[in-house]
Amino acid sequence: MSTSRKKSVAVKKTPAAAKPAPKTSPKAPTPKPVAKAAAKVPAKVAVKAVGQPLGLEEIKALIALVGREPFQEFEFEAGDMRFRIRKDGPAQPPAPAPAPMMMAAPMMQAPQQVYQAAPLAPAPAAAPVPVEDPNIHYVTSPIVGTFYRSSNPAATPYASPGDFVKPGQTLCIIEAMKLMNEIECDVAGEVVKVLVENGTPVEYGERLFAVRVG
Amino acid sequence: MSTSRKKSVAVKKTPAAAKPAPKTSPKAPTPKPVAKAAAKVPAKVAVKAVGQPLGLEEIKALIALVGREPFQEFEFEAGDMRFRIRKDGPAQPPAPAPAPMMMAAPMMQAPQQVYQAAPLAPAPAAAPVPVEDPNIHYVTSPIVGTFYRSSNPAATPYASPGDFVKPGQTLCIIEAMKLMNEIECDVAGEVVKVLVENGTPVEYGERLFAVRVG
Amino acid sequence: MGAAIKRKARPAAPTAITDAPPFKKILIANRGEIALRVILACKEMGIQTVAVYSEADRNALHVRFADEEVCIGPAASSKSYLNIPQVIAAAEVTGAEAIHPGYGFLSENAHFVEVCLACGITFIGPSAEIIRKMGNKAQAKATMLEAGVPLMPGSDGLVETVEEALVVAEQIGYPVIVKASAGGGGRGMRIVNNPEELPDLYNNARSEAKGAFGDDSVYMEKYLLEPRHIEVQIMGDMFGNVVHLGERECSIQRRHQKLIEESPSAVLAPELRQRICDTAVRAAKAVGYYNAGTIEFLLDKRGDFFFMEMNTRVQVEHPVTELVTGIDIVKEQIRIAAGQKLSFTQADVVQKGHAIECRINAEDPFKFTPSPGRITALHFPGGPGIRVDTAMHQDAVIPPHYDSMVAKLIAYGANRTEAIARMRRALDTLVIEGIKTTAPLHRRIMDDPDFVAGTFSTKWMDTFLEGLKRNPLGDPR
Amino acid sequence: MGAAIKRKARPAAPTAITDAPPFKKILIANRGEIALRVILACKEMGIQTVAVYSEADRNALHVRFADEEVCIGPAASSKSYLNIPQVIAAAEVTGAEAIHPGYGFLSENAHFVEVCLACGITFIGPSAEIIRKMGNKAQAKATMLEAGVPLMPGSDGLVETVEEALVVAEQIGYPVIVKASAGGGGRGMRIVNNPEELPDLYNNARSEAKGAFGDDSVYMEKYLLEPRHIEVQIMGDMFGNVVHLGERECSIQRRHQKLIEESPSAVLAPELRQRICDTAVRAAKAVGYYNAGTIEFLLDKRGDFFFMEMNTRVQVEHPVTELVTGIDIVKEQIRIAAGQKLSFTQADVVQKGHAIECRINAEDPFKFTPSPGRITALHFPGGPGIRVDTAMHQDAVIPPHYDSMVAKLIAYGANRTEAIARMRRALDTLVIEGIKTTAPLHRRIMDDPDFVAGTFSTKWMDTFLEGLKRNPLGDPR
Repeated sequence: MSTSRKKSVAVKKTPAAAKPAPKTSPKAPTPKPVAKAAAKVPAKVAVKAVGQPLGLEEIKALIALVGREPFQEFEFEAGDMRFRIRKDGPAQPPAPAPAPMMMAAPMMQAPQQVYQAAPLAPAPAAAPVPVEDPNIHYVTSPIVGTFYRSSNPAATPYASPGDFVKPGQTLCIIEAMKLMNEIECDVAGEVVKVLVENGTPVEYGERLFAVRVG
Repeated sequence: MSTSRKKSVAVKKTPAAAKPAPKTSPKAPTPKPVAKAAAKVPAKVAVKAVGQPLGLEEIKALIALVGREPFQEFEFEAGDMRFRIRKDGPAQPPAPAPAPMMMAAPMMQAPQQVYQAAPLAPAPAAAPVPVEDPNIHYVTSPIVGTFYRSSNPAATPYASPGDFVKPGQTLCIIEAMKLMNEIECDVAGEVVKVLVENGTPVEYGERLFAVRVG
Repeated sequence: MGAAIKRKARPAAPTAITDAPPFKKILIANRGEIALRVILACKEMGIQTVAVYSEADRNALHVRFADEEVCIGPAASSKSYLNIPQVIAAAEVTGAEAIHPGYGFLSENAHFVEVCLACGITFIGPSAEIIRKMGNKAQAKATMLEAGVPLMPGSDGLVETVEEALVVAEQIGYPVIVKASAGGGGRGMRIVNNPEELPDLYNNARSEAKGAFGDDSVYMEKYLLEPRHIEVQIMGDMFGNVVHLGERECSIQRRHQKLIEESPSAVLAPELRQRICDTAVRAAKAVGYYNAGTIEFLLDKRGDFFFMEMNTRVQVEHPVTELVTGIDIVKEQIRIAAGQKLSFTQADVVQKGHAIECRINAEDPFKFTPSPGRITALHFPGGPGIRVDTAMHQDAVIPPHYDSMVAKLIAYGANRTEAIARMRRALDTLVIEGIKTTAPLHRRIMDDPDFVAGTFSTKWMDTFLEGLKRNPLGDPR
Repeated sequence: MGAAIKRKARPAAPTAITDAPPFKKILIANRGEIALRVILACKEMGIQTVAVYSEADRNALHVRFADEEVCIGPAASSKSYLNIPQVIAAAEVTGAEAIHPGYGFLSENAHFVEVCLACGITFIGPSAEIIRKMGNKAQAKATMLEAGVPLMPGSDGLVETVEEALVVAEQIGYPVIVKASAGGGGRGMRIVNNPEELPDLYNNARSEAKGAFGDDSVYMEKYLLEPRHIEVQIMGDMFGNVVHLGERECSIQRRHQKLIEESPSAVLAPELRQRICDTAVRAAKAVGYYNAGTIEFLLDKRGDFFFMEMNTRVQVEHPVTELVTGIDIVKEQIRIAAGQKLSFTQADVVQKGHAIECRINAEDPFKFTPSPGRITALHFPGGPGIRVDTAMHQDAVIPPHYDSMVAKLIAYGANRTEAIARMRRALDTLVIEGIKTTAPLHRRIMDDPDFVAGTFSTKWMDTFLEGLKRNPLGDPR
């Protein structure tokens, strides 16, 4: 679940007068966004090199190296050779961000956090939360639809990296059910990155823009 | 699995001339012996080697190295070789007794220790190993059968608490398949406790007598 | 970086073993075991699947096993699984041609069916018109009356005043039951034994109905003693063919929630079975029904049966029918929605053997308080005659937001005796730790002489639970 | 402190739903899925169970689900599961009246059967005499010849010299195969294509047989091209009744180890099926066979079939027969051993639908190297038409001491097409992490055009694996 969505994002519905671009079909396999991947396999470094078996001395060096590093798990594979190191123990410094509280009482009022099922192969228990820049705010999608950066293919994008934006300003359009939904910014700051390609589908809660607050 | 059986126990078969007592039915639910629970969560080091790209000395060097590092698990594979080391317990100061080496290679000679499956609901990882008196030796049953303390119901028990026993001395009889098997002591010392009631069934590896060695 | 709506890596295209799939891609607008059940059917047919999920279900199995996945909202059903625009948008962005609604959520929502139609998406189920007609109970009864289906003696439509209620009750004879027109799950429902208590109970029912459904219209009918809940599985295509797949016995209920279902019923003589099933087919034909549906009857001690309601979707308990007939109801639903004719005729439907389903809920087995939480140890029974429909897995967490059912345990045997024996040992070898479940309750029921004899009614559970209170025997497991 | 042989807490005595159980208590002299399978059968029949286990299996499911448990030795099979005095003593101290041997281990050990008899314990299987007669292959063939069962053209008993081998080979025609009399699993076996290579190969076979079985006697027979392995499930009681439960197709083998089994065979015309099954019944009657047994035939391209061997125990692949006939073979075994008549006649046996079993082994799916270890994540498929026979569970550890089979995945469908579709999706929704398994190999086979068409022989796997090497496509999953 997204932990960065601190504020709701306003949606204004406008008729689909100017359809920005033809809808594209879902993309071919793409890696999960960084945040997702990080949540599932934290603190794990996997090195995979085909065709380079190591000698004993090099393996020893690697082991010693990994021992000094704050890794939870280490995997190595090279040609026929493969190895993996994992450190389950809580030998880490405390995570900078507080762990999300899991609400277990079913009768409690309006639980904001929800039960989160573990994936079938759970990550090690002591996985540290990836460090995120506290000054970066992510504008996320409040709806499912197709993401467009401008009102029509010929128009200038609503927002590009380097632009300064303010609350209420339209950042993009998400088309759903033939309606063009303008997505407004909920903070003031500088657009650092556009995280979704024009014309691609987005799901609920997906990060759209990284904005440096200030 | 019993970890206390350090030596094999001699069995002498004698015909069932004097059946000591009528066979009793199995007992009502009893807790598992302590040793079983303890055996479930040891610090565990598993080495598996199939084929030998590295020499024994090199493997040993690797093991020693990994042992010094705060790893929980180490796996290695090269060509046909693959090995894995995992340390389940919390990263403790070195144990006073050397950790038993778990030989997992199916092809290796006479593996004494075996893979141990976890129960369905695994015990907490950091379950402390119960401290056992190092001077107490447990004589365990080498066979399945019915345990009798004496050669016939009227006779004096072979061994009782307070008795001093020596290697080769008969401690009890276990009846199996109509044969009376004399179970001999494998250490010298003082019988501290008889752990099984007369006339009850025992399984392989079950503790029969506690003997204070010396 | 990029869209989280992804196409997973797929193996090389398998050798075709069936005709061209009726759809290329289906979105499943549901969660839990039924979402997984539909995904399995699609996989068997070579159809791509899109899972939708709330933030609480990110690691759910229906998400893992679908080809694509779309997060459609936060945990609350109203903002995710019941959110029509989000579901439709998910179908649009993934290019799904059809939506399977499962049961619950949007499955009997006529408006949703209309939106699908407007957006060019096939709804896997009957038309909005049929759903609307059968969804309102008073209207459904009027339709059935016209079709000559026996109805419970009762009011001719709604009962709008206490005075009218008193007259109707005299006509049909006490005890009577007052029911909310829009009702379900026992809410807005009152049993009245005599004229004295009628006014208060009538008014209670109306105000409860108002609160629960925003609609305080009620009707009245005869209240049967020791009735059995017998329902008939119907399937129809768009060419007017309607067949039945035999009956299900669902009398083991608590507060109108089914706990155990069987097929066939232990008490129906062949002639009576034939009559009930034929009536169900007649009822379905009367409304031009197509796709899967269930007609529920109450059967009284004398063998009279009365129409209760029609469910215009796949039922939770459809597996018992699948096991005794060998017909895959979900796959047939998909074919029908694609405009194909029924793949079998009435003559092909043969009930063989006996199947029993126990709904395993994440609840205290005797107090029925919900027990969400993390599953710390899990083992589902296997071996001969056991089917498990579930989306649970080790370390899965049962969220508190949804239905408490975590698994359906279904036992099949050559006869009822073998099915019960298998259900007993399946329950004995079921391991679910970390949460409480109703499995121990089911185990007790399987041992009960009434259950074994097949002598029970819809009121039997109340008596049984009373008995358990008097003789709890601690934890029966 | 106290005896570890314990009686677990049991629920209140269940309401009897069957006749008195044929035995009060049975000991299962096996481990893994088959031990659990027998326990499930006993539970269904109201029979108490005793599990025996080695120190490596202390946390195994067959131990957990038995009523009593006895540790009988260390991990090595020779000191535990094959240790006859320990097994018998375990039956004695627990008061078990009968022993079910499962398959493998002591199941075809005639001496063990005699010891059981001497100790007053019922062995669930045929007599020691029958086992001995069918266990020695040369003797089994002589018996079958007498009964008029077609034998592979071959030597008349043992072939004791190279000179004799050359003469016999000329008589039956090349290619021929030299086989160890006590053999199995491909050891002591050589295919000879011409007289030139015969002397060396003959001698190799003998010395290998000597090394493997301590017995270097060999015989020779015709070597068939593209043969299919067809076997017939037999059941007989002690009153001379013998029936067949139809055939199984087991041609998908690697090094004589079956990987996939089906029932019925995709290629048998009804007339041929009838002829093979009748022959099997005749063969079984010829030795006065009782309990469950399997007669294995090789079927050549022209529809000629030849007796291979008889297995005098329940087979690994018995579930496919159970699914298509609805008969519980293990429960029937127990009834027969108790002296009951067969509970069904030949006319009651009807093959309906199609079943396929994939053996999931803890092995590298393409190199077949063993992969013991801990299972870190586990999900078995469910839903319609899927049966799973396994003793695996999350965090279970596959010990390196025993057979590598960790689960049997069995798919049932109305026809072979549906069974294959279900097996595909079952394999797609099977999750076993922490060890390698053969599931990806099975998934590949299910997609293969030859497999889908049903055109394969016992040599097909070799070709298929060669093809995979040339076109590995990386990890097929």
